[in-house]
Amino acid sequence: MKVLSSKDAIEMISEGSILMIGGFLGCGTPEKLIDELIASGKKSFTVIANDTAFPDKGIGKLIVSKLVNKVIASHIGTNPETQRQMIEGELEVELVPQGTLAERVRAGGVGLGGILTPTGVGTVVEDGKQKVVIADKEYLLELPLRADYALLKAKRADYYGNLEFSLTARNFNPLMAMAAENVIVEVEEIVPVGSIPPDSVHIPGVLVNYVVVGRCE
Amino acid sequence: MKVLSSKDAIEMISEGSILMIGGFLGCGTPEKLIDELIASGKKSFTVIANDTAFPDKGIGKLIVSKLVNKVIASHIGTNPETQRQMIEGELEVELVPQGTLAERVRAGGVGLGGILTPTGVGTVVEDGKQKVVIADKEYLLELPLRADYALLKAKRADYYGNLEFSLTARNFNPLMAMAAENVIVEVEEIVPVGSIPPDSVHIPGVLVNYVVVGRCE
Amino acid sequence: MDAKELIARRVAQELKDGYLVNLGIGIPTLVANYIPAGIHVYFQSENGIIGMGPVPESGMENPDLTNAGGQYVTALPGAMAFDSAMSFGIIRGGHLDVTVLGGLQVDEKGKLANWMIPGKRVPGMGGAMDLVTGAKKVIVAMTHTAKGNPKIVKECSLPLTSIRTVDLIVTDLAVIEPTEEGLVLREMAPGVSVEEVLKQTEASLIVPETIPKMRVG
Amino acid sequence: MDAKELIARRVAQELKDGYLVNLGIGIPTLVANYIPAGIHVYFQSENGIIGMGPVPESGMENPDLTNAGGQYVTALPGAMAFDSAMSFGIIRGGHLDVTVLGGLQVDEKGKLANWMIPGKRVPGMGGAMDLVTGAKKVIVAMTHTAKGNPKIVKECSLPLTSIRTVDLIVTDLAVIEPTEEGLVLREMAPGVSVEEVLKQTEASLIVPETIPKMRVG
Repeated sequence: MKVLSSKDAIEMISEGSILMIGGFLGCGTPEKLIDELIASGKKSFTVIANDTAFPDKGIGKLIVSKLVNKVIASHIGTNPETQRQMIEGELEVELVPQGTLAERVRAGGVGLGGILTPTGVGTVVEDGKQKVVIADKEYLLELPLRADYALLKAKRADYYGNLEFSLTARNFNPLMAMAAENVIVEVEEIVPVGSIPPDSVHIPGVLVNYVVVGRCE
Repeated sequence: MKVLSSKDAIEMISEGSILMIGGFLGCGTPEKLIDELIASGKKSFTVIANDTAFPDKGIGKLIVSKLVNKVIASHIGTNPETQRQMIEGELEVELVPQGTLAERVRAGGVGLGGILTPTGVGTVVEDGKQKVVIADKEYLLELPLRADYALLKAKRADYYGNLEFSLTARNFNPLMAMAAENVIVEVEEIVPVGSIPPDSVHIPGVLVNYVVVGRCE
Repeated sequence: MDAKELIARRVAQELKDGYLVNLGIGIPTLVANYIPAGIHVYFQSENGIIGMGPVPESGMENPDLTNAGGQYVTALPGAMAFDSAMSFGIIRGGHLDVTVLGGLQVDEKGKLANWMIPGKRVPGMGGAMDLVTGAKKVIVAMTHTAKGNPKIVKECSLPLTSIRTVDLIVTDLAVIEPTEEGLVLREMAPGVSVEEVLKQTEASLIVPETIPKMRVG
Repeated sequence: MDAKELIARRVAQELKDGYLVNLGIGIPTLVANYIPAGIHVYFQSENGIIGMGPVPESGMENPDLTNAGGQYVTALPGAMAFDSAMSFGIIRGGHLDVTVLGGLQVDEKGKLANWMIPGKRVPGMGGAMDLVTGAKKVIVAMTHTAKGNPKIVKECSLPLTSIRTVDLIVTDLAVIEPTEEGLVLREMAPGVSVEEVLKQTEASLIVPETIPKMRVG
């Protein structure tokens, strides 16, 4: 794990990469990294996230700034700009049921080739997907998702990069920490090793590549 | 959640049921429930667990007492009695790679119809299993596991049944808490609601049916 | 009593002590205000918490603690936070006792459409498909008609949320239960006649000889 | 230096700063004693911990803290505990830098058999199949022969652990690397001749012109 400024962290990211971004309607989204990404002027990203938040918050700001070519999310209803760009053909949107999205990200992180779920069977979600019948019940085969970079938000990290999340700001963050080639985490503070008890660490530091301090830089 | 004596908890269990039992070589296994089950004289169980521990510890005692007809586990090497019964044809043993066992129990708990894994491809583990090819790579389709009862060990529960596990005694326990019809948990103490902070609860009390206090009854 | 309160009060009668409940946005959210006395239910919010409490007083908001609508909430003593895979593991694994959702249409077979209006409103399914597919009991809480048009129809013209038959439909006019034989008119709102319900319903209804008044606690 | 120490010392040279490492039972366990100076590696034990420390002093054992062999261990500052799905998610998801395992046989294609001897010893595969299939680098640490019989063979007669080619074989006689062209003799133990290695090896070996001495730190 290496501690970086948000500027240096965003510096590493190539245009057009696939980004996983943590957060649920902005709660648990790394706002400082988002702002830095917008400031960088890089674009053409694919974003995998639960939602596109609001026009003035979290991932919503990336959409408004037109940095995103494609979104894979479960919900875009709180951001009219996402809908507008989608309807105008400026933005490709793949809608995925939220539980399936969580399992697909998890599958990408834990090395599964796919998972079988009944969610989406008999709906538009099944279009183009393989179906598997087990004990007379139909399931959709859903494939793993992985990203080039995960941009995450945690409450705090220790000097090893061990992460602790807080309340509903946890959401997709720990899942994404396992599913990206490069994991960049914005934290509120860095604490000495041993400060977070072993049973309270949510993601081990060995999975974290870079930590950016979001509040007191 | 209801607090019971170990005797009343074991009373509920029918002979021949499928039991998931937490623990890794005895660490994180509910010893009091195991002893009570042996005392009950009930038998013909199917046991799903990581291993069969040692002859004088944890699940090993159930094997020695000949209460088990079938074991689904990743490892039986530390218990010579398991091997003896298997070779003599007294005990059926299904060996499952440990990571696959964890995913199968998890799948049973979270409603997946199955998962695809490369583990076991090209080995004896693939016998009788469906293979799925995705992007030219072969995977085994592994099916979920569920049980009638989960016999688990946690460090402590609050009055709602919220569970907190400790260190490596966690292992399969939280996964099994989601994959059984009836969840019976042996804890060292019961603490007031609110004593375990929201981010430290590992399994919510609403998934726990019965709690048995293992130390100070 | 206005239509929304009537619906919410009636739905609340379906909740039992110890239930784990997920309330959708809109009318379903109001159900929390009418929990019958002496009953303790646990509210899950799919963004990652069980034990969600009411909106905090001004100045007491925690940016890491929001509901599935992105609003600040509180956590009650005994609450538990978790990631999105665990949250939907609870939902999809059959651990959620009741989900209450709004509806755009329900058809004669009890199938629900509630997540999009093609060409008009495509917010994404969020967790709706997982909730309807995975919960033990699905209750649809909605007004009986929209702009004078029936929402209980012969066949859904809008995209389905799931092929799973919902368990109960509660509207401002009636309580309707989907059964093998068809939709059964179970209860009538105060002051509403069978004729009026039939007139406002496109689907065929099975009308028993006696139909009690809606139980609103 | 005895054979086991030699092997362990040589394997330790493969470890780099920041690596996440899993050591199997037997010779691999010894590797922890010879980590090169100035290098910090993290040890994972598949029963659910990263940051495992040495065996505790007598009287300091914690029943909730054991290694994958069931022995009491300690946790270093910055350690993290997790459940079995997370533990194998780390292993199977490609997050483990190195796994060091014992071997019964390795064949000319670099495939490993290390988990059972049919009709004789059937301990179960435990985590071995997951480790060999999922780790970034697989090192087999074993004596070159067993009771005078070569363990590096033309084709494994024992059941395979995985179809994945291992990355390095370290024995008391040599370091051998499986490549596309075959097994390459990379290093020789002190005082061992090429002739002796060839004699003790059933598989064909590719013998480069110069073969350095084994690096043992």
